[in-house]
Amino acid sequence: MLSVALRHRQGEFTLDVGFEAPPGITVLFGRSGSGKTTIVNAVAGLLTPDAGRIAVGDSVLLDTETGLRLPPHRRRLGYVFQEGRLFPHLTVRQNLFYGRLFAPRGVAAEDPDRVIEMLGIGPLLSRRPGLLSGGEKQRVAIGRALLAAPRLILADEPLAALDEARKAEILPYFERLRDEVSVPILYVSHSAAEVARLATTIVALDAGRITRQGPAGEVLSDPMVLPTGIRAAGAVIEAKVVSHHDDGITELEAGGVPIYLPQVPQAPGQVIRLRIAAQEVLLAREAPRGLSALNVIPGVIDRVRTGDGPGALVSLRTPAGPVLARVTRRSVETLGLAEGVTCHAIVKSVGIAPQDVGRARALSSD
Amino acid sequence: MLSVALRHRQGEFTLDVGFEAPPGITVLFGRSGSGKTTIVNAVAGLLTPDAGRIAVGDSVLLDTETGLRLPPHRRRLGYVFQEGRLFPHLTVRQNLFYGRLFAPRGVAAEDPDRVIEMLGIGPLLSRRPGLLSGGEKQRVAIGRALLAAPRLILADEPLAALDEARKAEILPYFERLRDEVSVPILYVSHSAAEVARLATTIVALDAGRITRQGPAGEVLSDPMVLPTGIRAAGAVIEAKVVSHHDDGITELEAGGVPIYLPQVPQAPGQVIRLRIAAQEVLLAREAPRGLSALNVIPGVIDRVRTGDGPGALVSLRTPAGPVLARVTRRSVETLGLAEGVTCHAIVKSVGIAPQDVGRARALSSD
Amino acid sequence: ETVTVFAAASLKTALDEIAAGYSARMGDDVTVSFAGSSALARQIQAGAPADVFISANTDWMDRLEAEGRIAAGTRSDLLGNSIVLIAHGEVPATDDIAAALAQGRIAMALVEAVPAGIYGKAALTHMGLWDRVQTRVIQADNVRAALAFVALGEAPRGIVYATDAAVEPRVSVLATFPPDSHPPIVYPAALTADAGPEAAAFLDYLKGPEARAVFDRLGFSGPGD
Amino acid sequence: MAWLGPEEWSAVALSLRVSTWAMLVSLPLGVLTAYALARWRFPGKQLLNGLVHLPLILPPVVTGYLLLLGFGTQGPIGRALEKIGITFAFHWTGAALAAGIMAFPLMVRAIRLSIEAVDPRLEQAAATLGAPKPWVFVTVTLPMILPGILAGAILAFAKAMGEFGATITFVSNIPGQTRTIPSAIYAFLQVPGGEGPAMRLVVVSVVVAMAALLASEAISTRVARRVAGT
Amino acid sequence: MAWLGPEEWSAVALSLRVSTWAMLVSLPLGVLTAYALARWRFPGKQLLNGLVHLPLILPPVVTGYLLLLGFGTQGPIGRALEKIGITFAFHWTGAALAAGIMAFPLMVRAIRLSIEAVDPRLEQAAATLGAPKPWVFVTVTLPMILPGILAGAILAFAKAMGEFGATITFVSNIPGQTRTIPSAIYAFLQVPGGEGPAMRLVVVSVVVAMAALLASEAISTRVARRVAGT
Ligand SMILES: Nc1ncnc2c1ncn2[C@@H]1O[C@H](COP(=O)(O)OP(=O)(O)OP(=O)(O)O)[C@@H](O)[C@H]1O
Ligand SMILES: Nc1ncnc2c1ncn2[C@@H]1O[C@H](COP(=O)(O)OP(=O)(O)OP(=O)(O)O)[C@@H](O)[C@H]1O
Ligand code: MOO
Ligand SMILES: [Mg+2]
Ligand SMILES: [Mg+2]
Repeated sequence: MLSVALRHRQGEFTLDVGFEAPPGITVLFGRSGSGKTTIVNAVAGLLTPDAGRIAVGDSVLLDTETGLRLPPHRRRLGYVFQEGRLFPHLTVRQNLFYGRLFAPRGVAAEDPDRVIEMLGIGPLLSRRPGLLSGGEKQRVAIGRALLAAPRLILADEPLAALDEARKAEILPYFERLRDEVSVPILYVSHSAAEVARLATTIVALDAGRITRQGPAGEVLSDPMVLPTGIRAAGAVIEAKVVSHHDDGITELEAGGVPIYLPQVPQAPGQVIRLRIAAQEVLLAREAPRGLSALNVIPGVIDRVRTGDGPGALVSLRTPAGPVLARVTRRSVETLGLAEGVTCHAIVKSVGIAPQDVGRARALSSD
Repeated sequence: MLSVALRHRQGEFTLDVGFEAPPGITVLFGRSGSGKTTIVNAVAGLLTPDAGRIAVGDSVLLDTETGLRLPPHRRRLGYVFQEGRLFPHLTVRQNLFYGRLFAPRGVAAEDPDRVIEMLGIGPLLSRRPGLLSGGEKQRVAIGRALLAAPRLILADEPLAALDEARKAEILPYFERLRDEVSVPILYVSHSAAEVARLATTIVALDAGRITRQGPAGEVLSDPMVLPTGIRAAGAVIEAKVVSHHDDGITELEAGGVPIYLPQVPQAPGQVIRLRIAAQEVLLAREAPRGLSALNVIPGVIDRVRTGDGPGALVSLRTPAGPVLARVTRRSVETLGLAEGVTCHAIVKSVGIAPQDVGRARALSSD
Repeated sequence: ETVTVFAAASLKTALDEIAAGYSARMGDDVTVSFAGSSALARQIQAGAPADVFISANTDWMDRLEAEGRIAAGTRSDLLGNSIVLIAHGEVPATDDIAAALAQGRIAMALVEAVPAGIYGKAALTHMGLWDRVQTRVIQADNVRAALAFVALGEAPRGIVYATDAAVEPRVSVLATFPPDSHPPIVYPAALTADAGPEAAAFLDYLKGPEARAVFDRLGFSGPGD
Repeated sequence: MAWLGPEEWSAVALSLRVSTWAMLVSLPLGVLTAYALARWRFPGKQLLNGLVHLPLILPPVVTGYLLLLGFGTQGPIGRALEKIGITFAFHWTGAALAAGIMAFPLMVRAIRLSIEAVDPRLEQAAATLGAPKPWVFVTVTLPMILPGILAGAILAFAKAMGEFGATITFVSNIPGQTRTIPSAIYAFLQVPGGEGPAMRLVVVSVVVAMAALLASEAISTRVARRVAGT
Repeated sequence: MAWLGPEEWSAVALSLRVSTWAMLVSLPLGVLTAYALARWRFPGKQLLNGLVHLPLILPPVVTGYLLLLGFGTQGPIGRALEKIGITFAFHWTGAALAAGIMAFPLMVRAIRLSIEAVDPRLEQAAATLGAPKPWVFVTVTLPMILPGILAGAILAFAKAMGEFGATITFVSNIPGQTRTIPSAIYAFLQVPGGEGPAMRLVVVSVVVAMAALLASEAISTRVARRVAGT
């Protein structure tokens, strides 16, 4: 459990935050310049804030009142930087084991073989970082942080420098980290998809202040928490794998509602989380027939929000969980969508982007 | 008109291409390592190919048979590099006017005021590149290339280093370039959205060879031209603006079919091009009712392609033009989708991503 | 009307004073370039604009004469000097040079290359002492530097010109080497092959009484003494 | 500084002149050599590199001697230059030549490093904008390596202020003409009681060279920031 | 090389020993100084910077004289060191000291530049992985600046091979003990006809120093490639 309380001024910018990060992945979410890196650097000890207190469990890392300030190398945190920052003169293996040299004896560290296997970097061990692809670099950086036996992992937009394909390649490793490794993670992102897929807890920042914090499910389904624009809106639901069909479709079940997805890797019985982007959802008053969409989720409208634009955001309560739909104001009128109205959310199975299909645990553990 | 014929080996890689780039934007499209940068560098003169001929209109830039090889500075091409490559020691103004110093007298160059206005960089003129944002840098780089009075503009993934928001900010400038400036453009990209929005002509590359080339409308609507993965599939249609409604919806018309979009900036009567991503399209046998989707386009199935996966790609002929839909194999069976079957393509208005709404001219000019 | 003189560096004090006197008397300017005799001789070989050359050493003058670089018949031995054994600090004079050199470092100029060192080595060899003291000799690149070693106490003994010892208060003269123990110490002077007429006047002045008085005061002997 | 006599002042003035010229004249050649070593490939490149470093390796007396052999009035180069009216022998210009040559390796090293730090892709960009090679150099490379040039120049100046062995061997020690501060110090050290004036000259020399060095550090930082485009 | 006499061989052997030790011993101090100048902020930094450059600016004779005053048997430092069994005066170690000090500014400049080129964010990364400062230096900074250290060291070696003025003034010219190649060359050049043997030594000296320089360029390139992580 990480607890952070900070006040810091740099130039025009003032940071004033306080939050707690329970086990799992806590995502710091907010637009550019909102102070995310500043917080992470303060936790890592690379920056000394004007005032504040930072503690991991019982160990206090910083307390400006008592004048305590552990230097970075005594904080035992694994920092995964945006640009990797691998040591170019060392091989991948040497990079990975770098932190081990300094880890206190007797501290239970991750098993290197397991970490290497988990990150799929076995074949790279004797290579040098200069010739790795961006995605490989970041996987090594994650491994390096993990093997330093950290009490906490910090990751500052670890995927931002990667293209879409690389992002998709790395995201599952963070999920495995969250699900298989007991170390809590403080993760900076401004991608809604990343947040939805990874976060256990969300801390939303704006201009140096926290605008909302709480468990991921709650925060994400609140259509007002959209620091990066309305197009990112979406809801997260949990579903259990029921069976894999022969035609490559996996059947899942969420609150009794069947959900069909193109094949997912999880075995029947496992629970996964899905992000359904609001703009992928169509609404129909009657159950539609003869449509190529496989998923139809019945629900009751909770709230309809309209603004100045032509769009409207409709929240539904469904047996599967909250679902958001982004429609036009014209449709709201034509279909008579209003609070309490029963209707059907139609989601094409392929409308659930693969990077939005994550492995669950985070939500269920709140 | 640029004509290129090249053969070149570097290491394991062999390039062997020949193509012509008519006026407008010719996009070199292909996965990483397919040889796009190699071609552009050969055109720019930064690399001398083993054999080949390159000409812009009547002027031959390179002809290995006659031994002719103009040095880069005598080719009069404007190269927009991925990383901008602005001169850090010069102000934005000095960067912009750098090429002018060397442009031959009497050559009709763009009007600087117009270029500066078009790119929206007036307020930056006296600043230095070091403090510009990534998007601003690229706009200046475009202006710098333009003001050198080039016969041809080369752009090698000019948006790749930018995040989504920045990309969206720059794309319109390339459209204006295509539509308002008479210089032909050779543009490298591996983003399907960029290609759909910008290309007049497409040259698709794979492993050093051209797999398909032709006018953008044709190439993009061929579901087999998907060098970057099936998820990028989509069709491009042209539509004329009919009117702007009060509730923020713009009505368009394509081949007699009404299309509704959230407000677009074009005036009634103008023609714009829309990319409809295949995965945003639902198919229904009967015209649906009571649905929040505003756009329903009737059509006839042209072809259904299935592979090993759970998905299928359906091509429709519609009065509005070709439309692609990505559905599941299961839906193909359930709905009985097959060649010659009549059905309806359902597109949520918001399903047309704003970066896929472009200004037309390219398609109509082929 | 400028006379350019190339002179061994050890003559600086004397020549600065004499040149000033000459200029005051005769109106002609005298410019003196002080450096090691070897450097100066090579420069004259290479066509340096020197009118007068005063060497600390007959070898280099011989060499220039043989090459026809000096005006025939103008060479003469201008000055003489003697070499002395010196000690750091106040030490009474002694007759027993061997005993005085029994131990400790002995500072000298380069014994194969620099005149003062060559004379010193010759004298020690003549007295049968060289083999015994050889390993304790520290050699400086010029005689002034050897003097400095003794003055600073880095070497308890040293062999330098009498003229150097006379003006350094931190050393005392233990003994003077007998003139027959080494080749005669002379400073030959001559006009160079392309010297102007004023140069002859200055060379004459150097041999005249006013200059002689300065040389005597600084401890130089006459050429024949 | 009333405590410096006219002879000493003359040495100080001469040293400043000699060092300034040594620095200014060798600068273009230094930049060219550094550029060739950093960017070009040609046969004999390592030879050129060795040659440039020679004055650093040789005892200064030897350098001076070689200069005397080559550039003296009897030397082949000296005679050729004499014909077109250029004299180095026993002239302050010769002192500048000696100082310049001794300082050359330091200058070239500093400039070479700064050239190697320039991104060649910026030079390519300039070429695509129509700039011929010489213009690319003048408008892009040169401004970007200014801090390195400055550092190299000042280092050369400082080194020139201290050069002695090659100078006295090549052009002798003629007051007002070739008696620079170090030569004057040498002459003073030959004289009993000359340590006083010698040390005064040392102080002047150190103050001048230090001031130049510190100024160059300060300017370099500022120019570097400007060149970084911020 | 049968054409070198035993005396000359002894000078060559001594010069190699002196230059090697000068280089090796000054290296740690050079790295430390360069690091301090590149990375630390402290009062008197510019003073230290000036001090380091002093041997470049001063005539070598003056440096030698100052060394004699400080490190001679009568000098305060010399006397203190004598007590703990370290002698510089008139000993080959003194020649190494003189050569090391004369070469120090060159070494420090080369290393400093390479340190300034190291991305401090890599050092931060090492700290977050638990490495205390000295370890960060040894495991990250040091390997990355190896090319610069190598260049600085070889440059210092070459310079040490050519050092004359400060050496002879400080430790004189004792055959087998302090008579380095340049001292021997100087002695030869003092006598008529000595040019021949002098030039033979010049050739040896140049060959050795050039070989070192060229080797360092080659190794630097290779190490630089390795350090770049490719
Ligand atoms: N060294 C500094 N001096 C002054 N202001 C700074 C400094 N570093 C950052 N800032 C400012 O502090 C604010 C917060 O910066 P921070 O890097 O924490 O933002 P961020 O949320 O990480 O942004 P991004 O998403 O772009 O990484 C910004 O306004 C930034 O300009
Ligand atoms: N200098 C070189 N030497 C040897 N091979 C090279 C060189 N430069 C590029 N290649 C190879 O040539 C091929 C084509 O490279 P090119 O840069 O043209 O690809 P690209 O299509 O621009 O890729 P990307 O989308 O990643 O920019 C690649 O296989 C690359 O590895
Ligand atoms: O002054 Mo000297 O040069 O003793 O020989
Ligand atoms: Mg940040
Ligand atoms: Mg490329």
